[in-house]
Amino acid sequence: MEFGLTEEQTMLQQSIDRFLQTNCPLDRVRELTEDGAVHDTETWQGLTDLGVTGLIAPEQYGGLGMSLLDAMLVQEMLGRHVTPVAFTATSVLAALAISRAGTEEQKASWLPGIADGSLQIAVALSEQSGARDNAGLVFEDGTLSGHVLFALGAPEAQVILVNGPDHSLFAVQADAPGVERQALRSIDDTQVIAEFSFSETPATQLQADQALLDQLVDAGRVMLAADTLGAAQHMIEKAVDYAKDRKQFNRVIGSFQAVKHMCAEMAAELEPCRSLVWYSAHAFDDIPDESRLLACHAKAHLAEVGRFVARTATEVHGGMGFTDLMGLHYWFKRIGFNRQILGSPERAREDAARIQGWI
Amino acid sequence: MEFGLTEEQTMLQQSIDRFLQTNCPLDRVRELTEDGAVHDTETWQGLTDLGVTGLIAPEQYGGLGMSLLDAMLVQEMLGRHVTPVAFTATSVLAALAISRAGTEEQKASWLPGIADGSLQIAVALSEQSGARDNAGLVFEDGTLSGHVLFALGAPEAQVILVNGPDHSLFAVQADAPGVERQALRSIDDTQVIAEFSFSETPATQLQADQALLDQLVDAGRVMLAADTLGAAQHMIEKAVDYAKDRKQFNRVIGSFQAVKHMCAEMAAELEPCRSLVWYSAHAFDDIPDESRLLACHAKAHLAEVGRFVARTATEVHGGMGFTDLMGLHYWFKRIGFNRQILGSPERAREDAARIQGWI
Amino acid sequence: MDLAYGPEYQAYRQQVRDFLESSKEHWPLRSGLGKPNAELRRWQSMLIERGYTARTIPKEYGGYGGEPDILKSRITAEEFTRAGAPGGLAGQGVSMLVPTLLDMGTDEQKQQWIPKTLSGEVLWCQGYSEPGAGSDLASLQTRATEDGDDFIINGQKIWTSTAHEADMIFCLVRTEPDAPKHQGISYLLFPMDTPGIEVRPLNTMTGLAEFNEVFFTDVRVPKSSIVGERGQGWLVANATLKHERGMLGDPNTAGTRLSLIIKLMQEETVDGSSLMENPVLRDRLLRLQSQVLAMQFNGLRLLSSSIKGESAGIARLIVKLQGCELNHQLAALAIDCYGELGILYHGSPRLRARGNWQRQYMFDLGLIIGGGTAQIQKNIISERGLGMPREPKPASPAVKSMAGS
Amino acid sequence: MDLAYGPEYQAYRQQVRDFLESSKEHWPLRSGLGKPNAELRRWQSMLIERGYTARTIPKEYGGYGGEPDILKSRITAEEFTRAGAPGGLAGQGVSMLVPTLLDMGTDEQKQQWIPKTLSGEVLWCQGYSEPGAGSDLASLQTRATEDGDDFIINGQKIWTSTAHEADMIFCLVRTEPDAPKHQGISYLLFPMDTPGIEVRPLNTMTGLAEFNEVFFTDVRVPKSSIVGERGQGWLVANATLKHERGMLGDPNTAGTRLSLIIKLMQEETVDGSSLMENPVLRDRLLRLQSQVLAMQFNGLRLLSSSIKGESAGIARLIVKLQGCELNHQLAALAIDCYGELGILYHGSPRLRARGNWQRQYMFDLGLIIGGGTAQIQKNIISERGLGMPREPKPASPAVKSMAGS
Repeated sequence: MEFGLTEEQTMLQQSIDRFLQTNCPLDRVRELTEDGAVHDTETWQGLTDLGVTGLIAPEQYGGLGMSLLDAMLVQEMLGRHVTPVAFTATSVLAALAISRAGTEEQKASWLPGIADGSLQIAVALSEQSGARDNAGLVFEDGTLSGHVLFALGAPEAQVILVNGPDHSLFAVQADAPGVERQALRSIDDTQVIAEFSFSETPATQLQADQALLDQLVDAGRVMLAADTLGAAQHMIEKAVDYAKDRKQFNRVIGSFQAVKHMCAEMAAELEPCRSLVWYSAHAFDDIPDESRLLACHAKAHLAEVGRFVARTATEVHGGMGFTDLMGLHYWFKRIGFNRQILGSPERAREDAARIQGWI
Repeated sequence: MEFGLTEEQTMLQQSIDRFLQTNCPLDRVRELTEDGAVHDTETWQGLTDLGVTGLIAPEQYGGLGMSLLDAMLVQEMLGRHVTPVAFTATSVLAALAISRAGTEEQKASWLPGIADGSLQIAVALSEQSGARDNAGLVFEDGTLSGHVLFALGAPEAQVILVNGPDHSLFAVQADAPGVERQALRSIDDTQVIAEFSFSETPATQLQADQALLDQLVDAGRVMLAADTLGAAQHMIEKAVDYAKDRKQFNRVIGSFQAVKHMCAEMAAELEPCRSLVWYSAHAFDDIPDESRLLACHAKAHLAEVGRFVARTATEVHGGMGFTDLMGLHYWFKRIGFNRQILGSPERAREDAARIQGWI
Repeated sequence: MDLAYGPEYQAYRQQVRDFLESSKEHWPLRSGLGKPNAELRRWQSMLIERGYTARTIPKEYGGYGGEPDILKSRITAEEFTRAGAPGGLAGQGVSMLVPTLLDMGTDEQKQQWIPKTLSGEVLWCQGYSEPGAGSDLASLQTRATEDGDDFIINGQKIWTSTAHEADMIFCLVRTEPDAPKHQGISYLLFPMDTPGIEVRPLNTMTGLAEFNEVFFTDVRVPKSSIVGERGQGWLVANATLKHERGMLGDPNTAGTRLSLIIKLMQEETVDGSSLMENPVLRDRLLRLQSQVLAMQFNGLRLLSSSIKGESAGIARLIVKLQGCELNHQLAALAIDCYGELGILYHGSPRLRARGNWQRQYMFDLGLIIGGGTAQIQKNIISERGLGMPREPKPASPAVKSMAGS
Repeated sequence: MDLAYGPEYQAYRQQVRDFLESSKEHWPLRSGLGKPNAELRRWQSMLIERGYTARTIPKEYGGYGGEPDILKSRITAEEFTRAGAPGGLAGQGVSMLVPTLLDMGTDEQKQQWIPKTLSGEVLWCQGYSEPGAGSDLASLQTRATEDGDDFIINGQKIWTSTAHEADMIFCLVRTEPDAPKHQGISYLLFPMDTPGIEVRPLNTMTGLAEFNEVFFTDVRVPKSSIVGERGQGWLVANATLKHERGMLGDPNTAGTRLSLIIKLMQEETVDGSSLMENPVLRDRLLRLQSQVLAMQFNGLRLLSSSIKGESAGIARLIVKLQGCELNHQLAALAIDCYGELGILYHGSPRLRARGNWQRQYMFDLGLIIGGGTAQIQKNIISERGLGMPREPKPASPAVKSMAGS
């Protein structure tokens, strides 16, 4: 019995951590995202060299065939460093969708590109967690029409996976006729979202069903929770460091009971979240019966705790936390973004009630 | 323009405060309620002498014809001193019901007794805020059958006012055939509740409608909110006093920032409640359009803030707050009782949504 | 309990309404805190003439010269809000410097500055906060050393809104470095174009530069620029700081936000159902409505106390703490109602309410921190409101070793 | 990540199950903390024989004499819970005195007390807390003065559960009044029937007397009753206090409560609809479910760390704070679900669940306060877990005047 990470997993996480710290520090993130969200291709290339982009893709297609738990550990580090790369969309969601619901031909044409980092795929699932502004698609005569909102994935994605009517899933070439991409700009310029419109656009169908779509939503939720975990952990560390250093009234502020208790409360709330996220990823890999419920809880709970930590860590920083000077708000916004995408906490809890047969 | 109490109202409140402090201190409350909830007839007599029991009853029947705002100020003091008298049931709810929906004969037979404190009336309205355990009545051939839960009012009440089917209101003599009273014992032995069963029991109907029943629920909710206001205010004062006195680690605990902030948070939450309760009572008296909404908010909000104060003040007292020695729990339980009676906060908020046409 | 305003005030209200109705053509297009244009200054002068702004400031200093009347001030504010009419000038010169000068300035200073400030001819910024002195404002480090009849100022200020447009600054500097920290400060007035002043915009988490940093390098200012006594700047500033804190957490802001959220919940849909049909979001809305109402009625109580000249005690001390938090929670609910749409910002397609909810959610956090953090507010409530003891002063290391503990 | 226990442990689990299945006739009717009867003592001896309790205590002291095996201990606990079987004796003698003696006792003390304690022949109570020394336990005042070979004890203890039934007490007393406060304390063992001891039941807000006060008036105890060195009682006690704190906030309690609430929400109705159909209550349930799951998985992580002999750091430090609060919130939800029925108590007609939810709601508040208040827990988390500084010691008035500040 072991509830924890293997030595390999710890090493994987540490190496990603070191790589991002060196190669994609906040200054770089600032510079890259000055005019809006981007996908950092240079950092992506570095991650490719570390084997990360092919983590989920099966070995026979050049990937590593590793687990969601491993991918989650990577995403935690991406959250920790507010890294602007679209890892979840291509390397996790698209890799899972294609390897589980693709034909041999579809697998052969896309998985190798995912594995070697050369292919970017955008994924539009948000209507699974509630359609706004009449979003939705129709499929007629082999073509898609309509629009989908909040697609995750790099602006230069060559393929778009979209959730269509009747639990269907389609792949569309980004340069196919009738495709329009409209960037949506959010508070968080380290993560890319876009709206896609289709007008009689040719689309290739995958062998999806509701179960597969559920799995994709689950995986996405676990990854968002992991991202928030990493970002929130970092905010606590920054707050504690700041409190140990900053002086007011001739004392470091970290010696005031009020400040100490704010930090203690953040840590007390976040620490159990780590185990919840671990378990939810493990359940996705190995305990399918529990997977859906746990994904809902991980998403919802990290959203709530993340909001509390983001706000409290900012408060501990006082005015400095509110300015752009220290860049603390990059983490604040990343956590805010993760809260809403793929289902708000209220929505995720409603799903959890349904999964347990309570409604 | 004046949002506040008149000099007379302040004096009324102060005189009740002094009377209760002298004549019904905690030691007396303890002694009286040792074996369960009672109505303290001696204190009731004292309140009668102060004119309080006839506060609402119209002047022509020997009462003072004063406002709910005045009655609310009295109830606040009763909460402050956890006084075991059934003031709201007889002097407020029954007085309002009979003076607004009684025939001349009914008024003449009951209001003078309310005014001079000789009559006790129990009031059963709780099915207006949700029926549990199949509570409810049928009215056939001039008689009532069925049962009602959570009737407020003294054990020795001679008359019972009950909400019947189709927005009706009945008066039943406590010694009429088929009446059974079953005391319910709650956490709070300073307030009396009971269940009544009727079996073909003769009953006198009042000229009630839904509007009148709503008014009674509103008045009851305002009174419960006022009671919690008084009890919670007292708990804060006790906590502050204790914190100024108790020493730990060679300091009074009230000099620790954590303790100071707990007290500040209680005061910050409770202080605006005072204005909310004042306004809600004033609305009942003079702004009928706003009355129902405000009663819901006063009830719900005081329930939430009351729970927070009750718990936090107990924490400030440390182990002493948890023991019976200081009797702090009398206030804790009174607040807990008020929270649930005549509609939980969730229920009151749902009512508020309905009143505003949101659902 | 009497919520009616009485016939005199009814008449006054009508008069304000009539004015607003008849003056629409003069309403300036923009108002706010920055440098006023001619249109805005004309509007300001119309308002002063009728006592709708600068009501109690003596005529000789360019004010209306009326008696204080809290109800009239409130009625004016209510009617301007109801009509959506722009108010008078509201910068820190009008709201903070003018009261300070009236209280503590020399005749000459009053003559020189109040009329031009009221008319909008001179725009001021405030130089109080410093990077190293946040909650502990009195520990400020900007130093003024003597040089003949002048001070030479070196140091840095932060959170200086409108500094980039201001003509003048009222500024706290340390003139007596050896005095105890509250006693070595002086309150100075000087032009922002004095050589050696550099203004840099200060971006915040909202993405906007609502504030500036101001750097002083050998800035030469005549000693006559002092308001009040030398070394008593702390007292001078504190007399008006209270005003600033009292303004934060206004329950009317919360009331306006609540109405907007009700509207959005009735109009926005998810999967075709309105958000108001979602019982969980609705319950959150109702919890906040309870708090908004309580704070609004608390505001009425404060108004009533002011009219009677009574202290409202804790009821006033809590306004900033509770009000700012409430506003923040309202913005949070709005964001949550919008779901995925709630994260849009920066003029994105499909953006709702011009991104105001996200901006406010962040800016409110700044307000919770600024003007006395929530922690400082709780200290104040417990000490001044509840009479609890201050934290004991820590033993300094030197003292500790002397005492052998 | 491997949640399976492996074949050896599967076999062990089966063995425990088989035992429980075959031993039902021996299950004692009552268990708990008080004085054990013959039936309970027989059961205890059956459990020790198989290593299901007192597993690691050497055979010579009446234990099973096994190697420590955290997984076996956990499996045992799981299976006993699952079967609803009564566990072994769990009073403070077994859980706190026995480990203390094993660690710090003389051979004679071990021989004399451990076997009788394990068998249930001797029941102990704990004399640590005092009315004047709550969070600041080391400031205790109960004094033992020397008189030849004896101590004469005077003072008062509080929160002494089972004192009215106990045969013996392990007790902290101040033997060196002039030593610094942590260094003047000794740890004594003496019989509860020693003349001069008075036990008074201590009623709490739940209405029950879960605790006692114990008064000492000239209680004469031989000096040989000391465990450890004289004046080092603080160290002796602290070694086992940690155990007590670790036990509070157990996530399995929360898990059990959650299941009960799910059931009640499915079964109870208002106006004919089940409570589970109420979206607002359901959302609260789900929020709590998230927390219960997180704390249960945190528990798995702690278990895993223990097996590997690693420190779990903050993950362990937070258990008491978060766990007790969570239990309290669960009880609050249950009460709210019952609505008006939720306030019933004291065996009232229509009472649900024997009033357990109200009792727990109140008792949990006692747990939040006891064993280190929430405030003390947050100090510990911030200092030991996050490495934040302790609060500076206050300057004493004498020192302050010396330093002239």
